[in-house]
Amino acid sequence: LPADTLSQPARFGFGRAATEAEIAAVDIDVRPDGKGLPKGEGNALEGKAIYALKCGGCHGATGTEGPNDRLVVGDTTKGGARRIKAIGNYWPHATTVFDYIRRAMPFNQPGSLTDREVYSLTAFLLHANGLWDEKAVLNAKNLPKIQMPARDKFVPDDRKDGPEIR
Amino acid sequence: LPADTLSQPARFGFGRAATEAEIAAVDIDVRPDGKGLPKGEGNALEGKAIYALKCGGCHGATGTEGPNDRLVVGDTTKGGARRIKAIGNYWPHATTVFDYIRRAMPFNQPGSLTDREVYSLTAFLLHANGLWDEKAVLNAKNLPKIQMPARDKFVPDDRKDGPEIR
Amino acid sequence: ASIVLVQTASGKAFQAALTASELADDPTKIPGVPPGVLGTRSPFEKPVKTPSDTSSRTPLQDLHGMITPSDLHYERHHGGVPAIDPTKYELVIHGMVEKPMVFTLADLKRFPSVSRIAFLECSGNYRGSNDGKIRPQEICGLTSQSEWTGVALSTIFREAGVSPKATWFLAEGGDAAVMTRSVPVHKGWDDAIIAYAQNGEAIRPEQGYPVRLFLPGWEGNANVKWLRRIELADAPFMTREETSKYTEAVGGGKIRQFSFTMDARSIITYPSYPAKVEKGWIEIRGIAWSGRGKVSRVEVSTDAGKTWQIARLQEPVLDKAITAFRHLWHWDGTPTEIMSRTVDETGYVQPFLKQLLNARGGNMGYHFNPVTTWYLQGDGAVLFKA
Amino acid sequence: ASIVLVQTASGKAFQAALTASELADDPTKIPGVPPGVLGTRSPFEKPVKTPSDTSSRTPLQDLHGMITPSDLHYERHHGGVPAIDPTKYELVIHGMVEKPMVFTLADLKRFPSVSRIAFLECSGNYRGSNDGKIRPQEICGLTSQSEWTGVALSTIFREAGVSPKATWFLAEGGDAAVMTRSVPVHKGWDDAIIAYAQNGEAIRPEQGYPVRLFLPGWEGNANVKWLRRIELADAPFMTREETSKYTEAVGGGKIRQFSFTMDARSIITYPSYPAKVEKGWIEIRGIAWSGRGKVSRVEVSTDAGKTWQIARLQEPVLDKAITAFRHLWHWDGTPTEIMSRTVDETGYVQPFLKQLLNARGGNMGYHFNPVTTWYLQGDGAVLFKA
Ligand code: HEC
Ligand code: HEC
Ligand SMILES: [Ca+2]
Ligand SMILES: [Ca+2]
Ligand SMILES: [Ca+2]
Ligand SMILES: [Ca+2]
Ligand SMILES: [Ca+2]
Ligand SMILES: [Ca+2]
Ligand SMILES: [Co+2]
Ligand SMILES: [Co+2]
Repeated sequence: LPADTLSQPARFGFGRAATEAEIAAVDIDVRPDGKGLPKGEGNALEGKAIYALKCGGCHGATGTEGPNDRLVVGDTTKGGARRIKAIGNYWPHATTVFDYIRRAMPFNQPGSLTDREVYSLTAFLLHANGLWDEKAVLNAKNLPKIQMPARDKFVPDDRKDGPEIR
Repeated sequence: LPADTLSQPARFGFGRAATEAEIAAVDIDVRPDGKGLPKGEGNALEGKAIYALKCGGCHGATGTEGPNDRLVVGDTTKGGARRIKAIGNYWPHATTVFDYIRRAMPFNQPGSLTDREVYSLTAFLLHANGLWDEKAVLNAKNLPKIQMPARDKFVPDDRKDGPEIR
Repeated sequence: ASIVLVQTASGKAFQAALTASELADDPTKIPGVPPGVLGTRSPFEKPVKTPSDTSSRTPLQDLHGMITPSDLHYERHHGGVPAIDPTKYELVIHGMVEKPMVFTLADLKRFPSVSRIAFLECSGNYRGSNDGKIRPQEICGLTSQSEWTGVALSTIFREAGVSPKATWFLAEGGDAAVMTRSVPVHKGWDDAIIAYAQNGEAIRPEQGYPVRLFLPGWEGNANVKWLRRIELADAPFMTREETSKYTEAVGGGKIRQFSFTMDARSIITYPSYPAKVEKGWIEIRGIAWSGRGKVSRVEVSTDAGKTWQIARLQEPVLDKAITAFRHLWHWDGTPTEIMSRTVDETGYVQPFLKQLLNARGGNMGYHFNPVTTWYLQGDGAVLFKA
Repeated sequence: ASIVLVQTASGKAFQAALTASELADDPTKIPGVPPGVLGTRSPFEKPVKTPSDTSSRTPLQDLHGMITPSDLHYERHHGGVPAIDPTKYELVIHGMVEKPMVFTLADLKRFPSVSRIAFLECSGNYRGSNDGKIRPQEICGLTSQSEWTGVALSTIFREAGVSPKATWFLAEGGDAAVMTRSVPVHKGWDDAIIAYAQNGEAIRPEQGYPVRLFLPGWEGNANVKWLRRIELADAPFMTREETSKYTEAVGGGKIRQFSFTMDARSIITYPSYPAKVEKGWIEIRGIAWSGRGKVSRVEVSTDAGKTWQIARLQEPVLDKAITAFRHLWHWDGTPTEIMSRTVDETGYVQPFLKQLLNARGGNMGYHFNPVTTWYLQGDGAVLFKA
């Protein structure tokens, strides 16, 4: 055995302790249980206006037209329904909508939205998918409780080593 | 065993036969026994003039001054004699002088010399190293016979696998 | 190449007398370019990736062996390639740890380091074609291989004191997408690397400069680039990339999630479209890999799958690494189909497209690794068949 | 890296309101560069070779792992780098063969191919320094490692029908030096490669594009680049490069010739000049190689050679290949000397400079592979000692 594996220390002492402020500055994720959601609130009506201004150009007037990702399920009676993967039929957690919009949208101005804007856009998109009331206030308390239609569709990876094809 | 190692053919049939002319066009080497030396001849007096014109600028007026490789042993009484590696004290075969000059010199115009020029330059450099008569004609017959002082210094590699340092 | 011993007395006159095209004909007569600070690529060689808005594909059919030149490594990003100043770079680790910490790039480089040659592959790495005019680059060019060097994530876990109760961690990038993926903690204890070097030099910007997460054998997206933060937790974070994306319908209305491992795969890269071959001996060449471990065998069929023969594997065959395979074959000119399939050390056999569709309720999507079949026409042209 | 959630209603206004330096501070707020046809090197990373008139040295101290990026592969040439049109390229094989032949580049690529990762090293790869201010790049930067792919020379020998009486062959380059070396035929039957690829892509011009001879473990000069001709014979040709050059005085007035094998060697690349280190844990890193086969062991001393410890070798340890080694050490700040030595699988132990001088009658020259000692000052500065 090489000599140095014997002398590996429990800790090397490189790096430094992170301060709470440092962590807070980057700790922007939002979990399914709502952990990470900021204070504040928003609503679909406000969201609708912001959407029209900042989002519709890429996702379509009603969130179904594109050119970029379809956000709203919309009419599934027309062909291609199987390929529609929108918030209302494919997203298992409402918190992900908030998290993703805040970190990554609008695509050309990522990270530019206020928390109120993000709450309102989330409320609007949930409403457009038939999952939230147009006038209700969305906040850290009620957002995680929204039941998403796709929730029970998700199953963990069951592929294993070996010959089985899955 | 992979299946294809069984079916390796004796020949693949890729490439084509080389013609004698094709070989002759590239077969420019000269061997210690003189094989490869072209017809023709040269002499040191002619070589001296060509040297002054085309070589001296890089190897010095007498072949000892540089700036590039020292070609002539010259005065070894002054310090650094041990580091002098010139034609007269380090080259085991006279044929190499012809071969190398023809393929690679002058450095800025490689491959530009006629065979007569190369014979003459070889004669001149051998003469300058005290190994050839200034007026004698050098040709394919006598060049390989020149006894080079360094000939017996060369020994084959005797390093072996294992702990011995050589 | 041929050398002409021109009869002239003056070197200078000689060179001036030659035309430019004659000069180019005989490089033995012109001093070449002197040594430089950086090597170059021959102007006659122009390997290129094929970029879209979101990805760029490695020209597999133009490559040899197992290493991908770094500038030909495939790209897939969700907010473009950020420009990161390495002196300002910091990695934060927090959440279920004894001691939340910040590491500079210099800090990371001080820890014991580890190197390994391993593939990286996007789990969305499949395309077909109806007219057959599609190259390996389009079919599965979202895979590449490098030698990666960095610090084992387990070393960083120990330094921060990861709680034994932590089961998942969030890896977050510093790009415009602030890319996030949840990764099981066990992968961190197993073989994950916080990588800062690729093929000997600093990781390229497109691959995560200055620091990326590298998860040997796991789908590309989870190998978060431009890594800025690791948060330990006791559940996955359910980010957009592990819910809306990088999940696949598997039939019965179910969607498979956290499907990290890349299934075993291979492709014949020669002969492949658009190459044209001649009758006679042909060395069939390709690459094979598995996210589960070593490639144990590659089988090649030259009769449309009726019989299979074992290809030669180029040593060293490494864990979770692209392995070059070769199979010598004598083609009599009869139209046929050629194909390859990998068997990995766990016994997984690369499936046909039909088997995959059957197993997944008729769905295509991520983790689609079917056998690629090439149709060899009588005239030597090669077309993608399935 | 830190993210600031700026309070503003308009995306456009927001970006305009930021100054350029603030933007640079937070790449998460600006879309990055889209995917491209070729990857790039970070503008913050500028590894460079150090060129002289005749060579250019690999920055070993800046590299990680075992692969050398192709544009950082060392250079040594005798007539500059020729520009060769691959469609005009031909390789002639003649002399003691049944059938003298000509191969185009396309012909060569049709033969069964072989790949291997192996080092290449100039046998003149040694420099020292009086003031200690010399980097691994200067000391022994004339070594590099690539994955080489090509056709086994034995395959070409069989195709041309090399006579059983042939004992040497001349390898000739198509550069301005028309470089020539005599090589024993047995190396051709053993493991020589006619190589056309390097690290996955076509060989770079500086390394012999389109085709070079590759002789695993043998001195760089004999690995003739831009190979245009092979002539089989029953004696060596005694070219200038194997008489006037690439021979070494070994004492007793004798000069060693045809010394092909590169002796085992190693160097600590970290810490090395000009790095400065801190007290505490240091991972000593370096590379080791042997032209005789695999590195079997690297020993590291941190007490000026009094005691030696066995370093970890990075797998895979390959035949005639650079192997990364690492040794974890706790430095208390006392000035000391650190050094490494390779032991290869034949039992050869990398010697000290004094041993080499003793064995060679006090001469230095080609094949000089002494242990490199670094002096570690109390302030953490590192200087070359011997
Ligand atoms: C300039 C174009 C553009 C604008 C403006 C834009 N988006 Fe997007 N959006 C995209 C693109 C492109 C993606 C896909 C990104 C990816 O896959 O990495 C996307 C993805 C999304 C997704 C995820 C979709 C899915 O199915 O996974 C959501 C939600 C979203 N955008 C919401 C918004 C909202 C809300 C706004 C306005 C505040 C917005 N977008 C503005 C281009 C845009
Ligand atoms: C522009 C500079 C230049 C000119 C002109 C030049 N040489 Fe050279 N010569 C060199 C260089 C540089 C080398 C070393 C090349 C190498 O090592 O690859 C060399 C090497 C040599 C050598 C080998 C020396 C040794 O010790 O190995 C000989 C012989 C030689 N030259 C002869 C000639 C002759 C004869 C001419 C004129 C016809 C000539 N040179 C003109 C630069 C020049
Ligand atoms: Ca968090
Ligand atoms: Ca969608
Ligand atoms: Ca962002
Ligand atoms: Ca000959
Ligand atoms: Ca000399
Ligand atoms: Ca020449
Ligand atoms: Co997956
Ligand atoms: Co030698």
